[in-house]
Parts: sequence; structure tokens; C-alpha cells
Amino acid sequence: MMSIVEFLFNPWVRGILGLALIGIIFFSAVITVWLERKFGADIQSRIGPNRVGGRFGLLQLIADAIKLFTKEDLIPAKADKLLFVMAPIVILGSAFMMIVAIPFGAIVIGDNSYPIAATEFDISVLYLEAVSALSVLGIFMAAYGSNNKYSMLAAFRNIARMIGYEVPLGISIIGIAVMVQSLNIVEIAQAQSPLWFIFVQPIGFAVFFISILADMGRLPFDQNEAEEELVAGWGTEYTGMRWGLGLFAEYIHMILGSCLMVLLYFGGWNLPKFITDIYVIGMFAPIYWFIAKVVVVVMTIIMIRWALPRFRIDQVVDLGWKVLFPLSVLNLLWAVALGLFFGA
Amino acid sequence: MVGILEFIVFVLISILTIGFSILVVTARDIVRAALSLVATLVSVAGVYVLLNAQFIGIVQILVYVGGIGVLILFAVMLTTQELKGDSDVE
Amino acid sequence: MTGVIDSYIPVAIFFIVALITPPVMMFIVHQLSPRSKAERKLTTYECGSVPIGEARIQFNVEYYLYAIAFVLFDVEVLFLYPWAMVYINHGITAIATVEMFLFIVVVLMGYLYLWKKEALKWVK
Amino acid sequence: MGEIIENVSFTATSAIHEFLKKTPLQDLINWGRKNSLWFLTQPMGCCGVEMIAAGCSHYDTDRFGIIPRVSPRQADVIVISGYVTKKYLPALKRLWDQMPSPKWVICMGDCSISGGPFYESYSTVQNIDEIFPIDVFIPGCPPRPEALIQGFIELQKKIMAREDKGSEY
Repeated sequence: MMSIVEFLFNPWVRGILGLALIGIIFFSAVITVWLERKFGADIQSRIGPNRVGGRFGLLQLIADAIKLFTKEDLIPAKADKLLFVMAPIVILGSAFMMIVAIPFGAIVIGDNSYPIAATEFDISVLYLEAVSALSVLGIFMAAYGSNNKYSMLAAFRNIARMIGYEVPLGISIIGIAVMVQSLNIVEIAQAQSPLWFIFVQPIGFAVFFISILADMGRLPFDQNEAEEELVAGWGTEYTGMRWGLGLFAEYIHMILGSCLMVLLYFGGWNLPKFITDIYVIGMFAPIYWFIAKVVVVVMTIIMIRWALPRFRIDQVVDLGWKVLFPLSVLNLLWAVALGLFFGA
Repeated sequence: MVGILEFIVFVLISILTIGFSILVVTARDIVRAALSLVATLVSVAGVYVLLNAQFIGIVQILVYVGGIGVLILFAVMLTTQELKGDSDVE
Repeated sequence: MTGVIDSYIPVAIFFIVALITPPVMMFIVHQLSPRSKAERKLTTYECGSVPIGEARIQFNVEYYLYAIAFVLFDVEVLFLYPWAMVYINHGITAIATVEMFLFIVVVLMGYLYLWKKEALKWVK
Repeated sequence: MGEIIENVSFTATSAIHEFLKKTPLQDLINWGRKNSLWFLTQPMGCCGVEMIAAGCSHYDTDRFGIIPRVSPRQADVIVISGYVTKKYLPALKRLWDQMPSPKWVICMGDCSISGGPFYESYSTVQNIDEIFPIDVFIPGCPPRPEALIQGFIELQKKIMAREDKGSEY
């Protein structure tokens, strides 16, 4: 028994098995796009896709994928071809590199819990923050590569927004780190076994939630893809699957951001011991619990998208620098006080 | 065995770093040069991780991609020199 | 190899996969999709008009001010990470807390200065 | 202005793509294409308002997988929704040219079909069908959104039956 566990925790085996996570995340991105269209339709009192794949339009995304795969792939004549081709790789690569460090629930056997993650290391939260910043570079490459005015404006807005929200995001993460005294995301998730951090640090959660919405580029922070002003943002010149890859990367970012939110503030996969002690069901119960929470967060984000109007770019930057930054520092002081009270 | 693997990874990262840093000075497009510089700095992060300094490695990515890289790109986009893509040259 | 680097092996594997996946996908697309020889298809989109001038233009200096402010605060935030790991249970709790409090106050002074100088204002 | 409008028909050149056309696999591809006809938000006249209405909540073309896209690079269908003035034709032609293959045209409203009230006017273009390979004509002045949706369904049927013109462009 132990040898199997040891074999599975060999980094090589873990890395290669972890590639399955990419498939799962791709699949869940497809489901999220479908959910976005169906749930968004519900919010706008429409019906949404219902012609292919039964009443709920389950095959709609398959049809879209087939179409995108057989659509012509254009590279504009004035484009910088290398950057144009590399940009989706960087955007998707940033999403892939985030998948590595995020644990998607855990299998609990007795007192031991084995997180389902491709890898674990001591500073995974910092790593996630660093790697997710790479996608900004990808968007800049896409915009500069396609040599389109709308794309350039989109890229500059995107960078201006990202740098306004990275600092509050970082400080709100420190607010958690000072309480757990660890940057390992597994330890952070396990530390909130009795009490979720959202109840301990409500201000920190508000800052984190808004910052991660802005980081993911979801409405009301999608100034870089404002259809009314900037056509399709960085993707204006991208056709077919090349654009589809970028779109998928954005949805993967959204799912992973939701996972991060659940892990940092909503208690991760922790369940009371009497549930995990049930013979087989209990072993896998934490995974279902984790997925359920992620689905709730994703649906909240989708609901926010369809319910709120878009901010102007100057309002966005002001919100980041002048409201969220002081609030995050305030939350840090509160977290330090709590950490001193309980930790020492 | 393991030492050899580490050596191979180190050589690969070094080649990447040197290659990108050569691109920095040879690229005709100033933005391509800036992006190659960012790529160079990211590959240096790989060396740090290989040296067991994982915190420094991650900080390298965070600061040099998120911060300095963006700063350089903005500075490049501020220059009065007429920007021309390599696609015109090739 | 020691234990620390071991946990980065999956990162390397994912990195390689991330590099390989999009080109493979684009190769499949290239085989399946129609291809046409049309110069007019490759013109730059600008709502149907002929684009005037280059898209790669000079940008406003305000972006640069934000970038400088971002680099400053980003690096300062990074100093907080190691401190958050060690300030409790290492026998330095009191002094570490006070010093970090002073550090944050200094950073906030700079922040207020930026605000006062209107460096954080989008359009002056 | 001053741009010469050519009626160029582009042909596909990929060998595998040509081979697929002879196999039943093309049915699967056509199924995917017909169920995700994204149209270009490009309203021109009063028909354009009906086109926008067809995409909104009450008529909801999303049921058929038909959603509006703003960039021609991601659009499959262009709806000529209104009178085509001689001044606007170059822009329209440019938008049509920038769409990636396969792409389809729907001619919506009397003005674009025959000129309508602007029949033989000095400023509008007659005989649009000689400039664009139009698959579906939707008469009406303006046609109701239901008529546009029916036009989309007719286009879907044509795509499934491999009788559409657009796949060649």
C-alpha cells in the first residue's frame, strides 16, 4: 500500500499523471463556456442554446469547436508573424503553468490527506501569482504582433489594469500568509479546517475578490475586450482556433482563479472527520466538496458579468490604486494583529 | 544519473539564456529586443531554481516579468524613434 | 538532486507540454481548414476603412508613471513575504512586528506623496 | 473611395480539406459549422435594427448557436442589412474580404435585394448578388426578426445539403 503511494508521489510519475489535469481543466473550461451561455441566457430571460444536444444545448460547444478547428487561419500581412504566433502559446502557457501548483481537492485516507496536485512546493501561492502575470506579456505580444490599433489600446489598458491590481492582490495574500505562516497552498487550505478565512478577514476577501476579477479580466473589468470600443481587444486580428486558444486560456484562468479563491478563503476541501471516515464515499468526498464550491464561485463570477455594466478605465485604475490598496494595507494590519494573538 | 540530468537542464537553460540575450542585441525591432530581455530574465529564474534558491527564482519572475518587463515595454513605447516591425525587414 | 528541485520536475514537464500543445493544435487546424490565396483577406481590420498610419504609436507618459509606481510597490510587497514566514515563533516577534510596522508606514508615506502629486490620476 | 471592387472567388487549396469534401466526415464538419453561425454585427439600414433585435432576448438567436461577433475575423456570416450606398460598398467589401473562409452572406430586406425604395437611385448599388455570393434572400421592408431567423435556418439547411455558395470563399 505504502509503495503505491510512494510511487505516485515520485515527481516524474506525478508530473506525467498530472498532465491529465490539463485535460480535465480543458473539459471544465468547455463546460464553463457552456454555463456562461446558458446561465447568462437565464439571467437575461433568454433561453440560450437549445438546438443541438437536447434541451440544454449540451453539444453546442462541440459544434463551436468543430467550426473553429475547420476555420481558416489568417496571419495579417502587416503582422509581426513571430510575435503573432507566439502570443497564444504564452497566454496558454501561463494557464498551464498555473495548473501545476493548484491542488484540486484531496483524497483523505484515515488521518492522511493526499492533495490532488501535480506538484507541491513551499511558495506555491507566490508562484501562482508570478506565473499568472505572464499572460499580460502574452496579450501585449498578441497586440503588438497583430499591429492593430484596437489591439494596442487593449494591451495598454490591460497592463495598466493589471499593475493596479497586482499590488492589492499580493498584500491580501500576505494577509493570509501571516496567519498561516506558510506560502504552501496545501497548508493554507488545511489551516482553515475549523474556520474559513472569509469570516476572519472579510476586508481581505473583498480586496482579493475584486483584484482577482480584474486579474482575470472579467466584467466589470474587461476594458481590454470592451466590444463597444475595442472590437475584440487583443483578439481582433485572430481567427479560428488561434483565437479559440486565447479564449480557452482566459476561461482556464477564470476557473483557476476560482480554485485559488476557494483554497484561500472558502476552506479548500476540508470536511469534518466523521464524513471523511465513511468507507469509500468519505475518501472522495473532499473532491466533490471542493468542486461544488468552485462551481458556486464560477457561477457568481458569471452572474456578476451579466449583471454589472463595465467601468471606465480611469475608474478601474482609481479603484485599484486609491481604494483597494489602502484597504489591503488595513487588512494586513488586522491580519498581523490576529496572527500575533493566535499564533504566538 | 541524477547529476547528469541536472547538468543537462543547466546546459539547456544556459543555451536559452545566452540565445535570448544575443537576440536582445541583434533584434532590429526594439519591442522584440525588450521581449527577449524579459525571456532572458525568466530563464535566469530557472538557474536560481536549479541552485535551490526557489524564492529568489519566483521573485525574479514576479519582479522582472510583472514589473521591470512592463516598465521596459512602456519605456520602449514612449520612445520617439519610429518603431518598425521585423516583418517589414524580413 | 535534492528534494526542493524534485518538486519542480512536474513544472518542467508542464512547461514542455505548454510549448508543444499550441503548435500541434495549429498544425491540425492547418490541415483541416481551407486555405486561400487572397491578399485582401490579410489587410488590417479597421471597421472597413483603410488604416491610416501605424498601430505602433507613441503612448501617453501616464502609463509609465503607473509602471514605476507599480515596480516600487511590487518590490516592497515582496519584502513582506519572507517577513510573514518568520515573524512568529522565531524569538523576534516584538521587534519584527514593530520594524515591519515602521516599514509599512514609510511605504504609505510614499504612497500619500504619490497621491498628493497626482501621479495616480489617470488624466491630468 | 477610388477602390476597385473585384468579384474574386477564392478557392481552397489544402489537399486534406479537398479530400474531406468527398467523405462523410464533411457532414460532421458541416454540422459543426451550421450550428455555430456567428454573424458580424454590421447593421446598415433599418433592417440592421431588426438584425440586432433578432440577437436580443425576445428572439434570441443564441438558441441556434448564432451569436453576434464584432470582429470579422471571428464571424461566419455577414448580413447585408439595408441599402448599400456606393460610398459604403468599399467598406462592406473590405469587411467581407477580411472574414476567414468559409463564410456566408445573407441578403436582408428589399433594399439590398432589388433596391427597394431606392430602385435605380443614383447613390445606391443595384444587383448586390453580382458582387457577393449570396446564399439566402430575405424579402420584407424591413423583414421581422422571425424572418431573419428563418433565413438563418434556411442557410443551415443549405450548408447541411452542401448546396451553399459560401464554403468556396
